[in-house]
This record gives sequence, C-alpha cells and structure tokens, in this order.
Amino acid sequence: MTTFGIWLAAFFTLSIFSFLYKDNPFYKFAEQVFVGLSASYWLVYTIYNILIPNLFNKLGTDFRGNLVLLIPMTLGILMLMRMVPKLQWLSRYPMALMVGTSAAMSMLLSFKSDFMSQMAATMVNPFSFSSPVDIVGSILLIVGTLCGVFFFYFSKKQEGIYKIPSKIGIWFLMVSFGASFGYTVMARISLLIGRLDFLLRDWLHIIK
Amino acid sequence: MKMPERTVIERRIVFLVLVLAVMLPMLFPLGLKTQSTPLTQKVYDLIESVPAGAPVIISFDYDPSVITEIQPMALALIEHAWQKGHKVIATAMWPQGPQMADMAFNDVKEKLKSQNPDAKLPQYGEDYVNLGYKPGGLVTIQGMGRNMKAIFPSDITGKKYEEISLLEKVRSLKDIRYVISLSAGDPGLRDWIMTAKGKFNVPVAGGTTAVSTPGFLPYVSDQDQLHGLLGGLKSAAEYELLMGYEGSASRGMNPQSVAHILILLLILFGNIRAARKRKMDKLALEANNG
Amino acid sequence: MKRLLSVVFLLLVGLYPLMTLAAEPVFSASDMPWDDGTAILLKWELDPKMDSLSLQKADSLGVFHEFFNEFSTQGQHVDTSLEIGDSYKYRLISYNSATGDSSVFTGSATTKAQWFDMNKLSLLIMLSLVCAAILYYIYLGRKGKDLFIRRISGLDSMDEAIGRATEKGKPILFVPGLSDLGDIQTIAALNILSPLAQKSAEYGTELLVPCRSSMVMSAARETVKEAYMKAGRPDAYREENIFYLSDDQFGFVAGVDGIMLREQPAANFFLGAFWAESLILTETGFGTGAIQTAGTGQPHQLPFFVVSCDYTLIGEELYAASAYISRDPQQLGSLKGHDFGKLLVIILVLAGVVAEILGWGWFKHFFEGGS
Amino acid sequence: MKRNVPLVVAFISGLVILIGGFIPREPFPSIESTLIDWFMIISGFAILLGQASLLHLNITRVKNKMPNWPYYLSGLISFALMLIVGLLWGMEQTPGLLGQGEGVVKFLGAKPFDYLFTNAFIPLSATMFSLLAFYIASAAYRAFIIRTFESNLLMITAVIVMLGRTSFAQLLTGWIPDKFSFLRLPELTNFIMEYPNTAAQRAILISAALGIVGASLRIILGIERSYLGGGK
Repeated sequence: MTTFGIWLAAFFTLSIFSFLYKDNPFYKFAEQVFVGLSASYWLVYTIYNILIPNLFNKLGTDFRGNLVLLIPMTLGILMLMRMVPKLQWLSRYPMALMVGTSAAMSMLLSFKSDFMSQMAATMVNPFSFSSPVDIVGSILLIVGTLCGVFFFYFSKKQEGIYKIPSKIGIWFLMVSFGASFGYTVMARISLLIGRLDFLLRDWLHIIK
Repeated sequence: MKMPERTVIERRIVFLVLVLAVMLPMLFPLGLKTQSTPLTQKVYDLIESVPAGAPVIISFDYDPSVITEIQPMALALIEHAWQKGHKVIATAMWPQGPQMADMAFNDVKEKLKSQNPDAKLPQYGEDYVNLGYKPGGLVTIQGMGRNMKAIFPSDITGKKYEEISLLEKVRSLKDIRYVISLSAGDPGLRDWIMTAKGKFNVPVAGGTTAVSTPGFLPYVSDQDQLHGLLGGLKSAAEYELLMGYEGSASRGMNPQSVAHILILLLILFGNIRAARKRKMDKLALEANNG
Repeated sequence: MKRLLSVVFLLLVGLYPLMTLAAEPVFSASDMPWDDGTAILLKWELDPKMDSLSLQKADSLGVFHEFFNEFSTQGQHVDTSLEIGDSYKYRLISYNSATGDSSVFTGSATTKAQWFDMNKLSLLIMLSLVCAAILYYIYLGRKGKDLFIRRISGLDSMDEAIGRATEKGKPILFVPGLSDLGDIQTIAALNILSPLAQKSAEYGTELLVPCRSSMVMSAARETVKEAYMKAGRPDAYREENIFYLSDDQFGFVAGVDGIMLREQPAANFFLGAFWAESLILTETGFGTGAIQTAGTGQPHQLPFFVVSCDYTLIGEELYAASAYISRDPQQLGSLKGHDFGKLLVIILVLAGVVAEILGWGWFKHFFEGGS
Repeated sequence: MKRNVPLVVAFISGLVILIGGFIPREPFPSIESTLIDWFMIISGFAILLGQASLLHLNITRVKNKMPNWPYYLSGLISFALMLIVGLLWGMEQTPGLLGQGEGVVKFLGAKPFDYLFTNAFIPLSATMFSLLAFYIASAAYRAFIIRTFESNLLMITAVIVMLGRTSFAQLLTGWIPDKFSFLRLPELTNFIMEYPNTAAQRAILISAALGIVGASLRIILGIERSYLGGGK
C-alpha cells in the first residue's frame, strides 16, 4: 500500500500543477479534497489535542475539583451559537472574553518587544566598533530607523526640510523590500524544489 | 483579443523553462558548496553552550506546505540537541505541527540507527516528548510561563504530564534552557520572542521560511531578543554543513542557485524588452506627430 | 504635542539613581527582586583556580542536595518554583578537580512577593504616555477639533488614473482585498473607494468591484451607491458592477484575471489585504497596460506591489489615507496618538545615541528594563 | 444585555491582564492562568465553529446544486473520510475510539489518518504553494520593470540578495582581495540584511506596535466594537 500512497501523492501533485496550464476539473477536484482534508484535520486535532485533554479528561477524572471548567465550556458552546442566526448574539460573550484578554496581552508584549526593545536596540554608539564596516553599518542603522519612522509620521506636511528624512526613509524601506523580494523568490523556488524532488525521487526513482 | 493569448503562451514558456532550471541540476548536481553565515552559527553556538540533560523546547509552528524549507532544519536541530544530550520537548502552535514533529523524530532516529545499529537510540518520554498542539499563540505561551502542566495536561499519546519522566523538573517555561521555534507564520516565532523572551527571559532562536526572514532581523541585536535565526533552505543547508553532513537542504541548494540565476536573467530580458518597447512607442509617436 | 513631550522628560530625569548595584560578596542568596515571590537569586564570584562547582539546597531535614553544577567563575542562577514567604538554605561547593582544592560557602534567603515589578517601570511610563496621547486625540476629534494629517501622495495619483480611464473610455477596476469585513484593511479600502466612486460618477466612467465575500460586496455596494448619490448621478449606479466572484483564493484571482483580460480596464486599484496572489493580479494588470495603484498592510506583499505597480500605499499609509478621507475622529485620533509615539521614539533614540557616545549607560538601561 | 455586557466583559478581562502585567504578586498570576486556561478551551470551540461553518457552506452548495457542486461534494467526502478514520483509530501514537488499529496499520503501513496525511494532505498543501514559484518567474519576465529611483533601489538590492544567497556567490566574487572583503557578495548580502534592512524593518515594527497599542486600547475601552459584529 505504500506504493499506492506514492502514486496517490503524485496524482495530487500533478493535479495541482495542471492549473498552470489552465483551470481544469483535476485542479478543482484536488483543491476541494485539500479543503476537506484540512478541515477534518483541524477538527480531529482540536478534539484530541485540546478538548479531550484540557477539558473532558479533567472533568471526567475529577468533576468536582474542576467545576470551574464548566464556565469556559458554556462559553465555548455559546461560541457555537454563531451558527444559529437568532442566537448569534450569545457568541459575543466568549468573543468579548477572548478579544479582551488577547488585546491586553498583545498590547503589553508587543509594546515591550517591538517598541521598547527596538528603541533600546537602536541606541548604540557607532564609534564603539573597531571595523569601519560596522561603524558605517551602525550609523546607517540609526539613520535608517529614525527616517523610516519619520516616513510613517503623518502629522506634518512633508515639505522643505521635512522632505529629506522622509525621502531617506523611503530609500531604506525600498532596500528592505528588495531584500524581502529576494528572500521571497528564494522561498518559493525552495517549495518547487521539494515537489520536483518528490516526483523525481520517490515517484519515478530517477534520482537516488 | 490577440493580447491575452500571447500573454498566456509567454507564461507557459516561462513555466517550462523554470521546471527545467530546477530539474536539470537535480539530475546532474553541480557540486556547489555553501558557506556558513553568522546568524546560523549563532543558533549552533546556542545549542552548543547548553549542558547535557537540560530540558529544551523545539516548537513546530508550521504545516506541510513549507516542509522543504523547514523540515531539514528540524532534522538538523533535533540531531544536534540529542548529540548534546538535551531533553527535547516538542510543542506546536499549528495543528499540523505535532505530526511534523513525529516525522522529524522518527527520521532522525532512523538516520542514527543506520549510522550505528548498536547505538542507544533516544527514548520517547526520557529523551524527548511530543506535547502536541495548543491554539492561542502568545496567550498560550504566557500560560506555559506560569505552569506548563496546566497547558499540556498530557502528551499526544494521552500520557499524563506528571508521568513523563523527562518533564519531572520542568514546571514552567522558566525551567527551559532555550526555545527554538520553527515557524511559518502566525502564531510562531514572533509570539515566542515576545513571550518566552520578552516576559520570561528564556533564550529564543528561530527557523523560519525565507519569506519572513527579513522581518525577524530587527530582533537580532544587542538586546538578544533572538539568539540567531535560520532563514530558508540556504540556512538549513548551512546548518547541515555545521553538523557535518549533506542532507536534503544541501542537495536543494544546487537547483536553488540555478533557479535564482534564471529569475535574474528573466528580469534582465524583461527589462530589455520593456526598454525596446518604450523606444518603439516613442518613435511611433514621433512619426505620428511629424 | 510639545507639552506632552516636556512631561516625559521631567519624568525621565528622576530615574537615574535606580541603576546602580552594590558590590558582590563571594556567594550570595537573595530574594529575586520584583517578582511573584517564587524565586531566589544566587550569585557567586569564585577563585579563578577553581574549575567545578556544586550548588546545593537544603531539604526540610537540613540535608543538602545538588541541583545545579554548571561551572562559571562569575555567575548566577535563579532557583524557581519556590513557596512564597519561605526560607531556603543554600550551599555552594567549588573545587578544582585536578588538585582537589575546595571551598564551601553557605547562604540563605526568604522569598517575598512584591507589589510592583520595577523592571517594568519604563514600560509602564511609556505605555501610559502613548495610551494617554491616543485617548486625548480621540477626545479632541470627537469634540470636533480639526486634526491635521497630511495628504497621502498616493491619493493624488487616483485622479490621474481616473482621468486616463475616462479618456480611453475604459472601466476602472477596484479590488478591496481578499480579507473579510472584520479586517481593518478592508474597511480602509472601502473608505478610499468612496471618493473614487464619486469621481468616477462625475466623469461617467464605469467602476468594477469584484469581491471575495458577500459581506464585503454589500458594504461596497452601499459605499458606491452613496458616492453616486453625492455626485448627483444615482441613475449611473449599476449594482451588477459590484459583484461576488468566489470564496476560494486562487479561484478569485483567476476570476479577476479574466476580467482584466476581457474588459481591459485602464486603471486598477488593489487596496486591502492581499497574500500570495498579489503578484498574479498585478502581473496581469501590467500586461494589459493599466495604471496600477496598490496598498496593503501585508508586509510580504509590498515588494511585489512596489515593483509592478505605478503607485503603492505602504503599510500604515493605507490607514492614514483612509483616515484622511473619512475624517472619522476615532481613526484620526488614533493616528495622531501613534504619531506622538513616533515622535517620542525619534527624540529618545537620538538622546540615547548621544548618551551612549558619552558613556551614560544608565539611559539605555532604563529602557531595556533590566531583567 | 446584548451589547453592553460583552463590552464590560472585554473591559474587565483586559484590565486584569494589564494590571497583572505590572503587579507580580497574587492574585494576579492565578487570575491570569485561569483566563488563559479558559481562553484555550474557548479557542478549541472557535476552531470547531470555523470548520462547522465551512461545512455548512459546502453542504448548502451541494444541496442547491450550485455551479461546481460535484467538486464541493468530493471535498465533503474527503472531509468525512479523514474525520471518521481519525476518530476511529487516532493518529501516530494517539489511540482512537477503536484503539490503535493494528490490523489496519498492517494493511496500510500506517494509521489511515496518517496515511491520508502523508499521501494526500502533504502533497496537496506543498504543491499548492509551490505554484507561486511559477508566478514569480513569469512576473520576473513581464512585470518587474525598473522605472523610478526607488524601484531601482529595490531591484538592485533584490539582485544582490538573490545572488548572495546562492552557492555561486563565492565563485563570482571570491577573487576580491581580503582588504575589500565586504564587497564580496555573501558579505555584502549580510551587510544589507544586518543594517539597512534591519533599520527599515525596525521602523515598520515600531509603527506596527503603536498600531497594536491603539487598536487594543480601543477594544478594551469599548471604543472599537466591530468584533461584536453587526456594523459599527
């Protein structure tokens, strides 16, 4: 059955690739199979990895000690009420709890690591480095960060002298986008390599 | 309606050329070697610096769509951690993660077995454990910082947390010596940096797809928010190099390099063509006016 | 904004003394500062001749057990997961494994839970400042004060694009992203759609809006209809031009591609949330020779938009353009509050660099928050 | 009741977490742990909800014989298949309702759930994203045209990085003398990534963090209510 599995995998791989020629029934079929499998994967894993260990097992083994868990369970069931148009409003309670909690956490955590720490990381003395490459680099780092932030500053018209930092900021952004561009190309090609490797090695045994 | 057809045909030709550019170097490897970079070395050094017996987390925050890039990292990192005698705890912020973790553990064990059939292989529950998937991203990680057992009452086999011997001394994230998140997006490395490092001060390193690599670099600074970063197939190949073997990532670097050159050539030709067209349009305009 | 900034500096000046530490004895056990009372901090500085150590903790019977043995001449270890308010005894034995020399130190400490985490003082101050600024400006906006934000230059290119479409007698294509109505990027896109629809109504140019979700479609219909009314051309409004294509990501893209090839719109707008499909869309649009304007908050897609479009709204510019157009006090006020934060960063970083050059490490250390 | 109570819930849960972020002592850590516990369980149900609505949508499509309905039917069938085998025999070492299913494993070489995962799910998901390689190549030829100074800057960086991250890079520029080693492509790429790229990404992070603070603040204070659904 392992061989059959590889043929199955090859069939699905080629069905998706056929989209490159044009949209066709094979692609449409493979795509919907993907959607279906992915949905049931989530479902099965949610049941086995979350609901059973974190909820039902706890309630099953020690119901009295875990009575408080009935609250999130009720809230969870209210969440499912979203499916019923008339009772949709009930899902707002669990939503509010989740949104409130995660908003507060992400506010604290991202302010610390994306604001405070980034700010501190930019406070460097460029002249403390020995190699000229690092000195130039650190100066670029400071200037680039500040001008980049200024580019996103909307309370001032970018005229006259204020045009300069904003212009420099956009240059840095462009360099960074160029880097992202290169890395994205890299990533996409890698994925293709993986698939061709599967076809040539596991399916056709052309390479070993 | 002439235009669309030409577009479509052009596209198909480019597609075909790309397939060839990737396939040929696979069939006839060029034997190109890769070179290690500081960010990869930093991850390697982090693992090297931690003594044997220390509990560590490798988080599998990706799905099969990126296995080509991330799975080789997982293999190399697991092998390295086992070599150093670390107790590897696998977690997952993506539902497909636990499955990826299991595949990786089995592959590394198989490799170790084929290298030395008599060697003592790492034992499940003693040397490594797979705790499975939990949703919630940074909220969940924050919970791990308080109490690991509350988040993971049992592992994926259903065994209770307190019955797993390697977890005996691991009460919270603070007992972990380093976290490496193999991450393909959200939730993933960013949440580990913010929470495990930002709140609980546990060293965090990462392996990401090349797409998100540039965005993580600001975290590699004197603030040590990120102890090194593996970005894409190239870094995976570098890690294999540091580990002293050639795996799927190193093999992939041959077609990868050729395909990059192809893309660059395509950009060049595209620009030449566009410049020509602009010139022609200009001439036509002048002819019309004059 | 100036007044707020001066408050910040007064606050910062007073914090300097916090940063100094007392000299270390050879081995010390002390309550971990500013925590929940479950950890003890152990620090040591050993004789350089030693090469191994054993850190031990006494159990309830007074018997010492080793729990840590990683050697460093000068180091520290945090013993976690302790009980609040209990006393713990520690012993450190350091030795040289070759010569057999050894020395023993003892220490004890009591855990204590604190009311405030002083390491987070800077975080609290900065966060409060930014939040206060945001709320202040939202309040001003709601009171009807005119909050200034600059015009985003990408918006100017809109007129040019519409003009060109009119000239050629070709339609305009507007894709409000692939996200649903819950995404602020989609809302921003719809806000920008409004003046665009109004212009196209004035010029009598056809406007096509394909949508990925029916929710977005109804919202877009509402927006466009209203704009046509404002322009005084409700008769020109065609509901069927704003339509649902497909839920499926690549199916949607294939559909929009088809429209571009068939209708040959002279101007394309891709505003909102886009993923990997961004490239397929703009490539086709480029092939048909349309003027293309894009804008998204998805950082990975920006490079592709920049190289294949004539104008791109980068990240926050999309929200700023939306706030500029809608004049919604909540959006505007928030944006002004963020701007205050940005100004703060610029000034503090400049000050920090100067401080570092002068060797005043405490300044940077304050923002790092210690650990 | 329908609107205000949820707003209060969001406000209180947000406030407790915010205060707990600065006050390390009890009761805040316990409250936080409880909230996190609940959050995770509710998330579990939320995932169920997401999958259920997808299912509902597809069932409606098949029932009403919408265009392409046979494809949606095949999606539903594969959904049911994977769900059933997953519940019956579990996956990897996780047992299902019928235990570990040794007989089936002997026949297939793996548990049916894992078999489908390896031979259908992995190739489908990996291939889906590898399509993008083709689109990048085609766009490289047809749309990546240099026009302004800014886009030139972008393209030049992209070219350096793309070359610098190949195995050719060392061959191409290895001849540059050590004194100018920073001009070698791999070093140049590292420099670009480490400094200018980091600077710009840092600016983006800082602006985004401010955006998150603003959005979270508005949610906690109930100024922003769109998550409750039903318009503004």
